[in-house]
Amino acid sequence: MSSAERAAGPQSEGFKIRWGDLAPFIALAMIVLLGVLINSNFMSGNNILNVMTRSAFIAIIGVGATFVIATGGLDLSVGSMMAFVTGIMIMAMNAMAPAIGVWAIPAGALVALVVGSLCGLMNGMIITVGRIEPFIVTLGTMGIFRAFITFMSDGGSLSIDRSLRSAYRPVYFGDFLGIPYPVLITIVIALVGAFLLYRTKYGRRVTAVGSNADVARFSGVHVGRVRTLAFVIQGFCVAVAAICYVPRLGAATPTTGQLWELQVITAVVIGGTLLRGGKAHIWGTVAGALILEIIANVMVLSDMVSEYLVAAVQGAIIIIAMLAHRFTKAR
Amino acid sequence: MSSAERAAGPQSEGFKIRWGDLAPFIALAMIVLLGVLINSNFMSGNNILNVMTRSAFIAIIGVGATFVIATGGLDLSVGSMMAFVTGIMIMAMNAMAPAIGVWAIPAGALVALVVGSLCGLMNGMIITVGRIEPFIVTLGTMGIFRAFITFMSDGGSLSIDRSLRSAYRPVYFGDFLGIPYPVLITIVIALVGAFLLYRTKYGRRVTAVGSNADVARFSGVHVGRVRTLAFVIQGFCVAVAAICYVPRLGAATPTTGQLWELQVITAVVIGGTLLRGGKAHIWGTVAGALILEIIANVMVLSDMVSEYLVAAVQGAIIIIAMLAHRFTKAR
Amino acid sequence: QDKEFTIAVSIPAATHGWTGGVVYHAQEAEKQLEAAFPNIDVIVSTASSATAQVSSLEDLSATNELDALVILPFTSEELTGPVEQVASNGTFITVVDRGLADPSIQDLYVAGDNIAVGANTAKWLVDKLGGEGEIVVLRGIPTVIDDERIKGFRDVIDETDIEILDIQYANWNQDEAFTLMQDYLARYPNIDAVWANDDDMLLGVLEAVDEAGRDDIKYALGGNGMKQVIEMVKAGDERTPISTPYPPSMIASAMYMTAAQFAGQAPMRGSFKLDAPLITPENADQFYFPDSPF
Amino acid sequence: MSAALTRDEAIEYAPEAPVLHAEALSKAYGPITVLRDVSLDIRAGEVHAIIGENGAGKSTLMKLLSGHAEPTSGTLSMSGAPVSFDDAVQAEDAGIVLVHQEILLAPDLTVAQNLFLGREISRGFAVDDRAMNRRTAEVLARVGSTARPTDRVGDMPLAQQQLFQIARALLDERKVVIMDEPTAMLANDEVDALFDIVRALSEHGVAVLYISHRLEEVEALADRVTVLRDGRMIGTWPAADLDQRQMAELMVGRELSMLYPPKRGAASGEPVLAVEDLSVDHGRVVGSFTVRAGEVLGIGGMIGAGRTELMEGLMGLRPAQSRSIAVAGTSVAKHDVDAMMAAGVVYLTEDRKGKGLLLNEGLGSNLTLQALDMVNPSLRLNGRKEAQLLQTAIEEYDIRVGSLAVEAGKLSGGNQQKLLLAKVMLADPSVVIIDEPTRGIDIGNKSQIYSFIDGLVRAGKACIVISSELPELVGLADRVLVMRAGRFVAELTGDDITEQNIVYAAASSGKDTEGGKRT
Ligand SMILES: Nc1ncnc2c1ncn2[C@@H]1O[C@H](COP(=O)(O)OP(=O)(O)OP(=O)(O)O)[C@@H](O)[C@H]1O
Ligand SMILES: Nc1ncnc2c1ncn2[C@@H]1O[C@H](COP(=O)(O)OP(=O)(O)OP(=O)(O)O)[C@@H](O)[C@H]1O
Ligand SMILES: O[C@@H]1[C@@H](O)[C@H](O)OC[C@H]1O
Ligand SMILES: [Mg+2]
Ligand SMILES: [Mg+2]
Repeated sequence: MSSAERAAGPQSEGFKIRWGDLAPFIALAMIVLLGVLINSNFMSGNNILNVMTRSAFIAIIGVGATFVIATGGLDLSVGSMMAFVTGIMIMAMNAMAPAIGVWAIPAGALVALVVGSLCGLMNGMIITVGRIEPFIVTLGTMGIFRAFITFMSDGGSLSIDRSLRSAYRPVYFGDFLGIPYPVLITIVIALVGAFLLYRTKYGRRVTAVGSNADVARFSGVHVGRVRTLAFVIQGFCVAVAAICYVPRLGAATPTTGQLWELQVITAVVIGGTLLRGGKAHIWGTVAGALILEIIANVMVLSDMVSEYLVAAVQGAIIIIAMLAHRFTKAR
Repeated sequence: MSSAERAAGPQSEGFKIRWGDLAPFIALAMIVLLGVLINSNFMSGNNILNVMTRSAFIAIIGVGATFVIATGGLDLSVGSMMAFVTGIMIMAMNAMAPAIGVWAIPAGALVALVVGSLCGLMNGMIITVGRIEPFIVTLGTMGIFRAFITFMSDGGSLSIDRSLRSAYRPVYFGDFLGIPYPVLITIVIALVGAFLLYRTKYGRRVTAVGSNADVARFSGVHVGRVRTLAFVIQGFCVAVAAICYVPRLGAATPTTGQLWELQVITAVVIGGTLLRGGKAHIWGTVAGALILEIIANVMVLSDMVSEYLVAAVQGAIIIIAMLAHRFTKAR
Repeated sequence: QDKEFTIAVSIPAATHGWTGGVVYHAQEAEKQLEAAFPNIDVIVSTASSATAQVSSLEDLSATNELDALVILPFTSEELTGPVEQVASNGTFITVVDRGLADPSIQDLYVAGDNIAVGANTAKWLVDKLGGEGEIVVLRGIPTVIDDERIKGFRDVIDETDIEILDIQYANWNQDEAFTLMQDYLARYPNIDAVWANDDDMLLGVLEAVDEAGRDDIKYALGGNGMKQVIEMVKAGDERTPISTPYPPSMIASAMYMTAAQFAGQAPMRGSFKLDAPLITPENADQFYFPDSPF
Repeated sequence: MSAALTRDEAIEYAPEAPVLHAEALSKAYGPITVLRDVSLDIRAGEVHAIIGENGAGKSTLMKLLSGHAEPTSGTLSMSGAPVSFDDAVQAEDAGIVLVHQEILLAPDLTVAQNLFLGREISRGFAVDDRAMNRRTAEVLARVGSTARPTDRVGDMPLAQQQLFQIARALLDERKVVIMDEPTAMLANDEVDALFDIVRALSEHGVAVLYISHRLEEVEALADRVTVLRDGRMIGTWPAADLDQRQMAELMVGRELSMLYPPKRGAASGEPVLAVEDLSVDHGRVVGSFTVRAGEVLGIGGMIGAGRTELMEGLMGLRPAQSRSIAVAGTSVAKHDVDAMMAAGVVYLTEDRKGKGLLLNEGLGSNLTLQALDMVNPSLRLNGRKEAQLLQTAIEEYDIRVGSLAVEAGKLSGGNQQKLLLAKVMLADPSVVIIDEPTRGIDIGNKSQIYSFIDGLVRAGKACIVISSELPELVGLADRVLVMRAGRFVAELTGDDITEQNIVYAAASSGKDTEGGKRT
C-alpha cells in the first residue's frame, strides 16, 4: 500500500511534508471543536484536565509503541503486560509495606520498571533470536501475561495495601502548578522519547531498521539489537503507565488493560507513524491518544447516541479522522 | 524482519522451499501426537470430529483472510462482521419463515452471502479509495459491526425461529458419509480458494500486489480493485462461516465471534502466509485453524494445567510451534 | 418541588446476555422515572471496561451536579476509590450487584446473593444425586461474582461424595461453553451433572450434550434467570428442572429506590439482598419477563 | 609483538605488495558455482576495471572482496597479511568499500542520515546533525549531486540515489573503493564528475575497482583490466594493451559483429502513436509527440529532465491529462494503464527492481504478469503454457539462469533486464517504450537488444527509446527529441543526431554544465 501511495502523488517539498506532520494535531483540534459544540461543559477546566490525565496511559505506552512500530515491529501484549506488571508491583509494594512503610512505593515502582523492561526484553528476544513475526509472538505473550495476572489474583483482584493508598494517591490525582502528575509524566516520557528517537544514534537506527533492514545491516547496524531494545523501551513505558495507573484504580484484575493494545496501536497510527515502520512521530502519538480519549469523553457528555451504538460512532470517527488526515496530506 | 530473514539464508532450491511449505502440517502432526500421548480419548472418533467441525469457522474465515493478507492487507473486523451477518441472516430468516417456511433458510443464507460481501466491499473501498491503513479501517468497522449486532439484539440475543431450527440443524450437526457438513464446506471453500489463488489470473495478481504493489501497477494490474476484491472474498467467507454457525447455537449475541479476528490471523500466519503479503498458503491456513482448535482441546483433555494458566500454555505452544516451524525451514 | 435532580446510572456495556438485560432494564426505568417525575433527570452511561467506567464517572461528575449515582461496578476493587471520590461531593450512592471493597461508601446497596446462587444449586443437586456422583462446572469471567458463586457451590459439594471432575472458565459465553462442554464430554465417559454458573453458558452446554446424545447427564443447571431457561423450567424440563434467579432487573429496583429519595417519599438506606430461591415449575411465572431481552 | 609490527610495516611499504590480493576465490550458491578459482591483485593507486558478460560473476566477486558475501573457498590478504571479513562493516573498517550495483539506501531517511548510518557523528548523547549535514553537503558537491542533505532519499530519482551511494563511499579514507556499474544510471555530466573523482582517488593512492559495461569508460579510466567469463578468470591486461573491440571479444569469447544495426532510413509510415498536449504531474512535464510505424524515436536529456515522468504519465501511471492520445489513428478510450496496454502500448521501466520485477517470485510468474491472458485462455492458468513461454523467452532473449526454479531477484542485473524486456514484449505490443534499455547490459547482449529493437521496427512497430547513453541514441534512433526541465527543446533527425547536438540541447541555457557543477 505504502509504496503505491508514495508513487501516486509527487510530494517532495519540505512544506508539504510538514502539512502531513501536522495532520494529527489538526484532527485533534477538530475533535475538540466538536466537543465544544456538543456540550458546553466540555471545556470546563475539570473536564479537560480529567481527559488529559486519563489519556496518559495510552500516550505513555504509545511512546514505547512508536519505537516498536518504527522498527517495523508490533506489540499486541502491552495491555496484558500492563496488567501483569501492575500485579507484580502491587504484590511487591504490599510485601514491603510492613517493613519500610511508604518507601515501599518507590521501591515497588522500581520493581515495576525492571519487570516491565524484562517483559519487553523477552518479547524482543523471542522475535529477533527466534525470528518469528512480532504479531504472533506478542499474541502468545499476551495470553501468557493475561494468564499470569489471573493466576496471581486468583481470578479476583489484587489490591494495594490500604496503608499505602493515601501516600500513593497524588501520583494520579495530584498536580504540580495545576498540571496533573500523569500529564507531566507523559510530557517527560514523550520528551525523552523524542530525544532518543530524533537526536541519538539509537533513534536513527530505529527508523533505518524499519525503513530497510538490509540496508541497516550492511551499514553495520545490529538490527536484532535495535529491535530488541525497542521492545525493552516498550516494556519500560508499560511499567511507567502501570505506576500511574495503580493510584487511580488501586487494583489489578484479570481485565485490567484489556484491549489497550488496539487503542495504543490506533493512537500511534492516527499520530502519523507508519505501521510498516521507518517513520515515527512521538508527539503525533500523544495527540492520537488524546483524540481517542476525547472521542470517548464526548460520547459520554452527549446524550445523542444510544448506548448500544457508542462503539459504532467511535469507529466511524476514527475512520473519518484518518480520511481527513489523508486529505490534509494530499494538499 | 522479513527481509532480514531472506538475506540470512541462501535458499533457492525447490526442495528446501517445499520443506518450509510443509511446516504447518508437521506442526499439526506434532500437536496431534501430543494430544494422543496426553489423553487416550483424544483420538476417539467423536472428539476428532468435534474438533474438526469446530475449527471450520476459523478455517473458512481464514481462507478469506489469506487473500487479504496476501495482498498486504489485514482485516480486524471479521469477528464482529460475522456476528453482524449472523444477526442479519437470522432476522431475514425469521421474517421470511411465516411466508415461505423452510425455504427461508436458503433465502436467508443468500441474504447473508450478499450482506457479507457488501461488508467486505465497504472495508475494501474505504481502504483503497480513502487510502487508509487496513488496520485502522477494520478496527473502526469492527466497532461498527459490533455495535450493530448489540443494537439489533437489544444487548441480548437474537435467536432463530423455532420452526426453522430442526430443518437447519443438520448444516452444523449433520454429516455426509460420516464427514460433518462444516468440514465438507471448509474443504470446498479451501479448494475454491486454492483454485482462485493458484490457478487464476486474479490469484496471480493477489500475490503480485502483496509482493510489490508498484511492480503490479506498472504491469497493468488494478491494485485497488485486486485489494478490494480480496476484502469482498473475505466478507463472503465470513458469511459462509455465519451460515454454518447459526445452526450450532441458534442465536447471535453481542459476544458472537469476539476475538475471532486474532485467531484467524494467527491461523493464517501459522499456516505460512506472510503478514507483509506476497505469499499465501490456503491449506496452511486450514492446518493453522486445526492447530489452534486442537491446542485448546488438548488443554481441556489434559489435567496438567490450572484453569488460570490455560491461556499461558496456549500462548506458549503457539510460540513454540512457530519456533519449530522456523527451524524446519532453516534446515 | 422546583428543584431539579440529576441521577447518573453507570453500568457495564452489554457484553453478554445478563449485562444486556441490565442495560435494557436501566433504559426502561429511565423512561418511567422521567415520565413520573418531571424534575428528575436520569443519565444512563455504559462502560466497556473498569477503566472506561472510572472515566465515565469522572466525566459525569465533572460536567453535572450529581445528586445520586447508581452504579453497577465493573469490578469491585477498581471502582472503590473513584466512587468514594464522587461520594465526597455529597452525592447519594447506590451500588448494585458487584459490591465495593469498602461498603461504608454506599448509601444503598442492592444485590443478588451469589454465595446462595452457588450453594442453593449445590444443595439441590446433592439432594437429587443422593450425595454422590461426578460433575463438571463451567465458570464465568474472573470476577468476585464468579468466585462467590463457585465458592458457595464448592463449599456444599465438598461436604459430600460428589466429585467435581473439572472446573474451567468459559467467560459467561455461549460459544466457549459449547466448546468446553464438548471437550468435557470427550474426556469424561460418565458425567452425572453439569453446572454452568450463568444461563448464557447453559445454552451452549445443552447444545453440546444434545449433540453428543449422551444420556448419562441427568442434570444440566445454570443460574440467573434467563428467559429461555425459565421457559424450560416452566415446561418441566427433566434435565433442567430448576434455576436460580439473579435478575438483571435489580438495576431498575435500585433506580426506583434511589429516585424515591428525591420524590419526597420514604427515604431508603441500607442493604437489600435479593435472595436466590430455587426457581421451580411452580413459581417460575414470577420470574418470567417475556419482553426483556434476557 | 614488536617484531610482527615491523614485519607488517615492511610489507606495507614494499611497493610491489598488492593492497588487496584474492587467492583462488570460489563461490557457490547451492549446487551452482558462480565463481571458480579467481585470483586477483589490486595495487594501491590503480584503477582496475573488471569486465565480463552479464552473469559472469563480477558483482559476486566484488561482494566477496568487500565482506558482503563469504567465499566458498579461497582467501584474501591485504598488504600481504591474510584477512577475512564476517561482514561489510569489517571490510569497511579495513578500508574496503563497495558501491553496489543496486540501490541500497533506506528510503525513509534523509541523504545525510543514510550516508552516516551506522557511524553517526555525535556530541555527547545527541547526534550532531549540523556536522553530518555539512559533511554530506561537501561530498554531495564532490560527486556532482544537486540534492540537499535533508532530502528524503525515497523521494529522489534513482540517478541521485546512485550518486548518494558513491558519496557514501567517499565519506571516509579508503584503501580500496569498488564501484559496481556506478554509471549505469548516470548521464553524461554526472559521469564526467565521477571520472574526476576516480582519478583523484587514484592519485591519492586509493585503489579503485571499476565495473562497467561501457567499454569506452574502461578505456578512458582504467590502468589494468581483468576479464571474467562464466565465473572464471580469463586474465588481467594493462589497459593500454587493449582496445574496446578486443575487450569485447575477450568477454564474449568470440568475434563480435557490429554493435548497432544499420539504420533503416526515414520512416514514412502512419503515426502509430500521436500524443497531444500531455501534461504530467500538474504541468511539471509537458509534451506532444508522434511515432511512426517503423521508427525508433530517441528521447534524450539530462537526469531529471522529466523523460521518465512523461512516459509514466502517458501510460497513466502518474497523474496526467492530455488533449488526445491516439494509437494507430484511434483515440484511446480512457487515459489509464489498462487502456494503453490494450491499445498495444507498453512501457519498460528504468527501475527494474522497484517497479519492474517481483524479486521474490519465480521467473515464470514474472514473465507473464503483464499478459496473463496468454496463459489463461479459459478460466484456469495453464502452467505448461507458462513453462513453454518461459523457455522461449530464455532462448529468444538469451537469459542466463542456473536453474529455472530461481527467484527473479537472484538473477544477475543484466539478466534481470532481459527478463523484464521479455515480460513487456510478451503480449506483442505495437508501440514499445523502453526507458534505459541497456542499463547494466553487457556489450554482447547490447547488440542483441539493439538488433531486437531493429527487428521490431522493421516489422512495422514503433519504438521509443529513452537513454542517457548518448552513443545509444546516436546509433539507434531515427529521430531524437531532447527534453530539458520538463519540456521538449529540440528535435534532431538524420545527420544532426550527434552526441554534441544532444548534449548542447539538453544543457544549453539553464545550468552551465561545464563549469558550474564540479566545484
Ligand atoms: N544469491 C544468489 N543465489 C543464487 N544465484 C546467484 C545469487 N547471486 C548471484 N547468483 C548468480 O550468480 C551468477 C553471477 O552473478 P553476478 O551478479 O555476479 O553477475 P555479474 O557479472 O555482476 O552480471 P551483471 O553484469 O549482469 O551484473 C548469476 O548467474 C546469478 O544468477
Ligand atoms: N535534483 C533533483 N532533486 C529533486 N528531485 C529531482 C531532482 N532531479 C530530478 N528530480 C525528480 O525526478 C523526476 C524527473 O526525473 P525523471 O526520472 O523523469 O527524469 P529522466 O529525464 O527520465 O531522467 P533519468 O535519467 O533519471 O530517468 C521528477 O519527479 C523530479 O522532481
Ligand atoms: O455479569 C454477570 C452475569 O453474567 C452473571 O451471570 O451474574 C452476575 C453478573 O455480574
Ligand atoms: Mg553485476
Ligand atoms: Mg528516467
